[in-house]
Amino acid sequence: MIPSPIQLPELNFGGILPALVLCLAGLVIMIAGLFMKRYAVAMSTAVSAAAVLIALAVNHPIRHMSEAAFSGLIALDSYTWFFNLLILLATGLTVIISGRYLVDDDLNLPEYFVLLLFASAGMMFMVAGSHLLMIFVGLETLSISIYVLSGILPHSHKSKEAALKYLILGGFSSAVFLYGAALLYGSTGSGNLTLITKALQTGAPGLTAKIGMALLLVGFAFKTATVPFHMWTPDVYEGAPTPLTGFMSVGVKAAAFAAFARVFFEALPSMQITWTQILWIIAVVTMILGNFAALIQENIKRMLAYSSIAHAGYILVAMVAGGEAGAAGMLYYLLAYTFTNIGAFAIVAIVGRKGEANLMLDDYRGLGRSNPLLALAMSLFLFSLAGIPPTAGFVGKFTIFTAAINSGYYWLVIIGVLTSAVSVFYYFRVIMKMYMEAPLKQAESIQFGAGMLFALTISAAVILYIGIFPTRYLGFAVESVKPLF
Amino acid sequence: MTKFVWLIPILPLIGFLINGLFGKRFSEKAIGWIAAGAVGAAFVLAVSIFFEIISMPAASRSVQTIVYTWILSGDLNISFGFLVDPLSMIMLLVVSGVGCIIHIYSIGYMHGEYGFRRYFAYLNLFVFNMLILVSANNFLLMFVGWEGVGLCSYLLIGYYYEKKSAADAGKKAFVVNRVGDFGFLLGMFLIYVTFGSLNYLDVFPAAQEKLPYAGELVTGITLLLFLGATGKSAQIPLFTWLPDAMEGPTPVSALIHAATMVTAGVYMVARCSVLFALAPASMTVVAVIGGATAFFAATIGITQFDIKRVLAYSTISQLGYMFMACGVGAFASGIFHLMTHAFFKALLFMAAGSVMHAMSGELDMRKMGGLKDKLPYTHWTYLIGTLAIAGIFPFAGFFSKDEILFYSFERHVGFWIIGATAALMTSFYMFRSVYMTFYGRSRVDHETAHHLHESPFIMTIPLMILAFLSTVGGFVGIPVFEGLNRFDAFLAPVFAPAKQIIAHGAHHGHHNVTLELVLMAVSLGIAIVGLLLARHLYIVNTSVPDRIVEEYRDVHGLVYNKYWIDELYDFLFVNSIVNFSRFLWKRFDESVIDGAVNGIADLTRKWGNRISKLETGLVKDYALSILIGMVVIIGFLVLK
Amino acid sequence: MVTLHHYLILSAALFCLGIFGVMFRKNLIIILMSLELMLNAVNLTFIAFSRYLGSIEGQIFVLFIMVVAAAEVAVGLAIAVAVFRDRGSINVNDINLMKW
Amino acid sequence: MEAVMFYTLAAVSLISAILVVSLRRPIHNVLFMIITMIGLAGLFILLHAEFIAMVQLVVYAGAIMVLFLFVIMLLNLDQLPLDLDQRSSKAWMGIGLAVYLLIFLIPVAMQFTSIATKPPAVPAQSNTELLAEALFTTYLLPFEVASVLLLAAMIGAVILAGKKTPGNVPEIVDKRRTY
Amino acid sequence: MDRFPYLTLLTFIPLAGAILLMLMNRENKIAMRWVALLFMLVDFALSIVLYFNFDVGSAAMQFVEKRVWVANWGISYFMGIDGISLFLVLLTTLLGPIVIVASWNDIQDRVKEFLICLLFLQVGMIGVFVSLDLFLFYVFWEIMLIPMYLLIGIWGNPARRLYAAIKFVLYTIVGSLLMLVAILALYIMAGKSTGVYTFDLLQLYQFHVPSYAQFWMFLAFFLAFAIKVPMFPFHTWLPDAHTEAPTVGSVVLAAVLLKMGTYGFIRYAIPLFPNAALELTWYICLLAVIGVIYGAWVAMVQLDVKRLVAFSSVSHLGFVVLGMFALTVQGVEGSIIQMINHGLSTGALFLIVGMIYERRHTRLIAEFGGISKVMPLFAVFFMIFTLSSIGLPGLNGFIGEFLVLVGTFKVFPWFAVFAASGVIFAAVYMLWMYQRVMFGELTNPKNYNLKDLSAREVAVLVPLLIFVVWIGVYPNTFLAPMEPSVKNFIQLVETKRSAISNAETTKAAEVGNSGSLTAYLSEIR
Repeated sequence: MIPSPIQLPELNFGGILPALVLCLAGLVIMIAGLFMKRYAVAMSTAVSAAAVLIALAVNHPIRHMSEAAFSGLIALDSYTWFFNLLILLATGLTVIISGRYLVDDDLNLPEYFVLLLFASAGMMFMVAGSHLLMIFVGLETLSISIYVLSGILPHSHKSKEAALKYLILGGFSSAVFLYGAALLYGSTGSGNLTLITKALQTGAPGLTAKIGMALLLVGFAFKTATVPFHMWTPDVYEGAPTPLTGFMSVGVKAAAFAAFARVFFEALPSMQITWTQILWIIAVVTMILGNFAALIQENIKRMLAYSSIAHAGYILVAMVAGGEAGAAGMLYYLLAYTFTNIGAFAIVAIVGRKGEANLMLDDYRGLGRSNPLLALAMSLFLFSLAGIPPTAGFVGKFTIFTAAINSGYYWLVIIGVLTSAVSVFYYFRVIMKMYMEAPLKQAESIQFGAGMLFALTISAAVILYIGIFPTRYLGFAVESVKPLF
Repeated sequence: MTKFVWLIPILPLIGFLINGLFGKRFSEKAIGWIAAGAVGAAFVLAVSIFFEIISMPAASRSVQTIVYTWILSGDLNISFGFLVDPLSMIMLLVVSGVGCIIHIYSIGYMHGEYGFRRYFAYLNLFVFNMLILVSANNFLLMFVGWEGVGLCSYLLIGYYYEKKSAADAGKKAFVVNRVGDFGFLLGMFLIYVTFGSLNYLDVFPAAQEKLPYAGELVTGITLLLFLGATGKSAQIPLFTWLPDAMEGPTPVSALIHAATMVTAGVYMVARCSVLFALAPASMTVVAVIGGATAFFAATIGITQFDIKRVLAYSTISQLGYMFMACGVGAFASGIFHLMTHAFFKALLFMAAGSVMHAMSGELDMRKMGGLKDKLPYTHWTYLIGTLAIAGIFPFAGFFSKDEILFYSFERHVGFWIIGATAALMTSFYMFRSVYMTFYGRSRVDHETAHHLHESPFIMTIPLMILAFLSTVGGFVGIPVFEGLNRFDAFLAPVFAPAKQIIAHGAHHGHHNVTLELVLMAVSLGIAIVGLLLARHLYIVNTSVPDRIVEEYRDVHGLVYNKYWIDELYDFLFVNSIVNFSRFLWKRFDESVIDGAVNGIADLTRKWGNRISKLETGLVKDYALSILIGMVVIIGFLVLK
Repeated sequence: MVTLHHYLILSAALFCLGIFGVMFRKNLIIILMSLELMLNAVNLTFIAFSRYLGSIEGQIFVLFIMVVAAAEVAVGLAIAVAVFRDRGSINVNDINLMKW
Repeated sequence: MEAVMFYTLAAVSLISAILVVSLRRPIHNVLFMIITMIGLAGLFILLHAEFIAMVQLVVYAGAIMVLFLFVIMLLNLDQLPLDLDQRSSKAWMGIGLAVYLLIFLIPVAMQFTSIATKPPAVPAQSNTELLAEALFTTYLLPFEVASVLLLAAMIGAVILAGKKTPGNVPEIVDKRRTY
Repeated sequence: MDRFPYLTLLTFIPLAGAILLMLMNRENKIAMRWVALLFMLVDFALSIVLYFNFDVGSAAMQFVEKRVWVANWGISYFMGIDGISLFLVLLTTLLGPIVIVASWNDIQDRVKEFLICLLFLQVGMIGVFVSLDLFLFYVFWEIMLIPMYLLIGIWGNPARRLYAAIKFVLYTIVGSLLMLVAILALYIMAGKSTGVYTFDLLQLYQFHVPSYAQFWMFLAFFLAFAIKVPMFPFHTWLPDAHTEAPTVGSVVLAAVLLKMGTYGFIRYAIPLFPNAALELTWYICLLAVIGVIYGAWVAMVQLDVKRLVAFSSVSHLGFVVLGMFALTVQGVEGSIIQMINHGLSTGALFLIVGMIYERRHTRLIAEFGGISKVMPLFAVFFMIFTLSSIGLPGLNGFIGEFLVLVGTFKVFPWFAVFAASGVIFAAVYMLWMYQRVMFGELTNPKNYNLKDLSAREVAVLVPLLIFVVWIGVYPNTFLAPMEPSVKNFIQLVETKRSAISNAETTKAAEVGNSGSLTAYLSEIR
């Protein structure tokens, strides 16, 4: 018999243009990289940066779209737009920082950028995905690239080790994730979020669906590095090249949270009570554990790793709070956190210098004298992380706690503020090192390129600006979470 | 004229400011005369106002002048104002007059001292505060003066601040006074809460209807106020500071610790006569305390050898007299004695100062004797002073003291006995000091002996003036014969209400002339006995005192060491509080509270350490933790 | 009569065996294999469901899982090689430079 | 008939899976892994997923496992000492948990005894066609993205395995000071 | 809002200065000092202008500026002052130039950062006093923390500065974070019940929090403020912070930062949660009284002048809190006056200690003795400020203490009695310290040739001296403007309290025991 001709569904490439641009740029770099030896990194930096700019441009129209493209596999809406924006900003900054970083360490690795771009493309598919399959594929694209990237430093044992650990655990968790997807698929008959919602609307959700949900939750919790699925974080963050660590701590987290929120708010509202209970506990444990463990860290990358775990905890508070307020809080927090943390890691990269030689807190002694500018910027980022006004970090925490109290989670908030009081200790400890302690070795002023300076300035400026005039960006956040409800 | 009363205190203040701010480049003379002039001017003004007052009808001899509203908060309205009435008038005269004289004396006495300017600045400041104290029209302003004089006495006692004893004495004076002020303050609060005002003219007239006779409230108020008085006037239990206060320059002792400041308490009690009259219990307390102080101070006075300390204790005991007078309701007599005492005690102190001056700072009477020829003026003036204080007719002390004794007899014979005994001792130890200092054979060592010299006129003339006053001062208030007692009559309008309340409260016998005459004779006799006794022991056979001391070693020791009151207080209050505070600081503040705080911090860090030790670096453990989390969640869902 | 739950139980068992492997072995290669085993278990679940739901979606899932599995294995083995070069061992318990 | 097939295949794959995780020599593990795969492929066929079964054989049993073998040979890991983690209490704990997980998952499976015991009729179209159609219409996008994924993996493999790291191992410093 | 934006300028002029300084060359110390001084002076001048345009008669907020800030949450940029905050603002601006001059020679290291910190601190402090929006308030409240932390940590004395700095920060931040929770809770609660979500203080005044909720919220606020004040059990950060901080650090800390807490009580804690406040009044007053005596006693046995003054602060602020919670006109006015007094005299004392520290580099009392021989002028100033701090009548301290005590006596006689005993101990420890430092023989050879005060130092002290005397002699200048606001404040508290407790007739039982206040207040009016 003659097979009936396949007719393609109408494909809205406009919606995935940002991702496409990045992939394309990736290919260009890959090919060009083969022929270029000397300026490969510079070239790749330039191309990637350009790609990011273009992607930002083509991302804009998505804000006002509201459709399920590619036969309902991805959703093009303001939510997608917001996270694309976030991811692109993170990628852009990371690209700039990485360029300098690779040059300093004279690593001639155009592939680094290729993978970086692929990773962020993957993220975009992940956040846009409105089908478990799509989310999974995006997730894996992202993960595979990151596994490789974290192991990319040729001369570093730690880098390899990081890659190894990340890969094993990542594989483990994605297996779990898939099992959850399977169960959910089994109990609802589809992997499409909207269909899942429909299927679950009728009657109480069955055990299978719940278990499926739980396993998905584990999968996401792993990617967002929340306790007890966080164990990989400090090691991988420490081992991976610093700019990438920054990228992981914001980009991957953001993407994971985006998908997390989309799946749970959009597809599983019928089980909200259940997963709220679980997340409540996870949030508490995460906030406490992250902050406490960060207290005693001597390696700044590890410290920031634990702090990022803690921050994941705060974002979970937002998810627990739920509702538009909570989701919006999460988005705003992620926005603030992106700039803050990338900035912080940029400085870690600068101070780390060749071969990441200076990662200990004691290497920051006397920075206030030798490099006042760096110290100032670092303090700003740390204040933002600690949530001290008038920085974006403060507004972020403020939104989240407001949302939580609005939903009546007083204890969660109290634990939150107390743990962030703890966090003040270790953030201020760095400031103490920078300004109040004499340097151990001869402190020379560190040279860092215009690119770094640019990245730092941008981050700092944004932190202050959206910290003092948050209205507009809160507006964005609120507007962007509309599609979820 | 009365509306310029505010100038009286202000003039010394101006003097203080001039000397204090610009005095650096002035000569000693200039400084001295500016200071003295300021006070003198005040005195002149006071006198002129006095004449204006007495020209008024007796009823309306109370003029209030309000300069400005000082504190205005809610219903609390306290003005910076003055009240001129017979009582404050007398105080003004005494303070400014005696003050002026002592200023002049000081010019000579302090000649060449380090910090001459500082001295006069303080002295002016003191006079300012004292005048404020006596002329204020409300309790709070009086309190200002009250604390002010306390401050000045602190500063002047500690004038030789490099001497530790002096500095200590100053602090002691201030702190003990503060204890008294604490009572005064609380008394004020009670008054304010009851009357809604602190102004005399609002409080006293309203007292009778606002406060029930012998009620708890009024008793409380008066006792608290009296606590303040005991502090300022060195009565039991707060008298310990006055003897130490002798560390200050002698004129200071004369002015502050004899003539004026220490009498502030008496003034205050007299001022509140109405309130006290309403609280018989308090009256009794005042009388008893006064009598007791008079007695005990006298006993101590007997044993002392430091001439100034003898005078100090006599001051305390005289103050006791005054309080006893107030306590038995003879406020006028109290004030009368206050005035006369101001004269002769200032005189005595300054004479003693002159002796000191001559003896190049020597104070121990055992190292004196036979000075009468070397220091004629000093000798005579001192002798007059002694006669006055001993109460020999016709010197000032005689009248005032006998009036007090008479009234106390009327109140209760016990008071009279105490008073009389005290009088005996007073005349004894005063003459003892006279004999030991001026008579008998000289016990002066040589080098002091050969530049032994009479003081300059600038010092002796003030002595003479005061001697004159203590001679004739008594005649303004001749008791016994009604009408002759001008002083009483002048003060009558002030104390009338109190008198009437007392009369109305306890029955009060009519004025018994014969009794009074008898008592006079008796006390005169007592005084003479004291004189003779002293003469016998310190001129005729001088060995006796030592033998007595031998006999009653322990008794003498007890008395000589002022009954170990100081040591007792140190043990009871000072040390215990200091030790307890140290305990609080080290054990509580640093161990308990800070311990808790740091403990929490350490605990947090410890847990941080523990938690991060979970991060073993073994990938399998990480997988395990994921598994645990997973199983727990699923178990939770399945088993729920 | 074989029904869905037989397959599910089987896949669950396989999945747990995979976990067993991850927990019980120290050899990186074998741990990777165990991961593969877990993925296969998932595949079985998907296929079974797609059969009993009569929807093709499950099989699509499986296809992609296989792709991903392949990719992961490739990268994983590459890492294994690299690590072996570094340390001369692929015993995951030897690989704990970073801890605490 | 079907039951027989099922139980045999299930037994085969299960037993060989057990051997995979418990045997000591990597070579054996790989071989038994392959057998597991084959068993699963059989089950897939039982479930009318012929195409998947084929892919399972070709990709998994073929390519991937060969890759494993290749690496094992390359690093000649075959003479490794026994790498069972018996001595670690944590390992046993993990196993216990795995068992618990199984115990928890069984009731989940049991949910489906009641519903859908009877599978729907096998559709007329061949499994492969359906799959192909779905893959090229509905699931086009992930299909494309998968290519990116594979590309990334490829590059990664090249970078990681390809680049030689110098022999001199920088000594490992662990600066640690309690504040 | 078309009026001249006094408060905005007042608040942000120092910020402008800081920014200008950032652009300056760090080598050029003198110039930077002059710039900082200039900006501080301008700020002070502006505040004087403000004072003269202040309408004494009215209880309303004045110089109000209100603009929408974060519309989404009803956060507004809302500033205004009344009689209560007026003088605190003036005090702050007065101290601005003084600290700059005081630190002229003291600080030589990293002058640029130092001045910037001071200016930032100024911004934060003024901001706290003038903001009428809870969010804005909180922002300023937290901002202050950082410059102070740096001041202590960088320029403090090497021994324990790090410890002191972090202790200061953590102590404060724990309190203020819990306060944040309470603020949010209040915001949500008010929003839910009224439908208007706002942080506008004046609107929240109108909202009646149910008393069960009040209790917890008040506790949170109380903790934050009590730590800042600091009240008795929460005071241990103070001695460390004071002792380790550089001179001007302690000056600002004592003079202004501590007032944040007490001001917070008046402006926020009490009026927002009157019922809870009045239920707890007794306990709080107890703590205050304990603080008064405890501070005095512990101060008495200190060996380090600065520590002594620090503990004396604990004692003085006990008075402030006591008067405030007495909720009588005299009490509240007294406590406000006392805040200013404490700012002036304790600030001055820290300056004085600093001056002698500059000369001798020690603060141990034992090291000194007989100083007044070599430094007579210094002795005079020291004496005057000592006296003002022990509340000698005629100087500022007395007015404050007297009013507080009178005000308290009406409500809690016994507390007043015990607090009054603190007056005695104040005399003891201050005079004892003065005596040990200034009097006695000049034994320690290091002290033989100390320089007396320089013109600069006199210039630093004289302004404070003027106010010390002024308040003492003519307090009405300060009492009159605050009277309406204070009355208004008490009115508000009382009416609101009764309104709520009436509304909650069921809860009448619990609220009853604090109902007796009505009697006291009626007695006052």
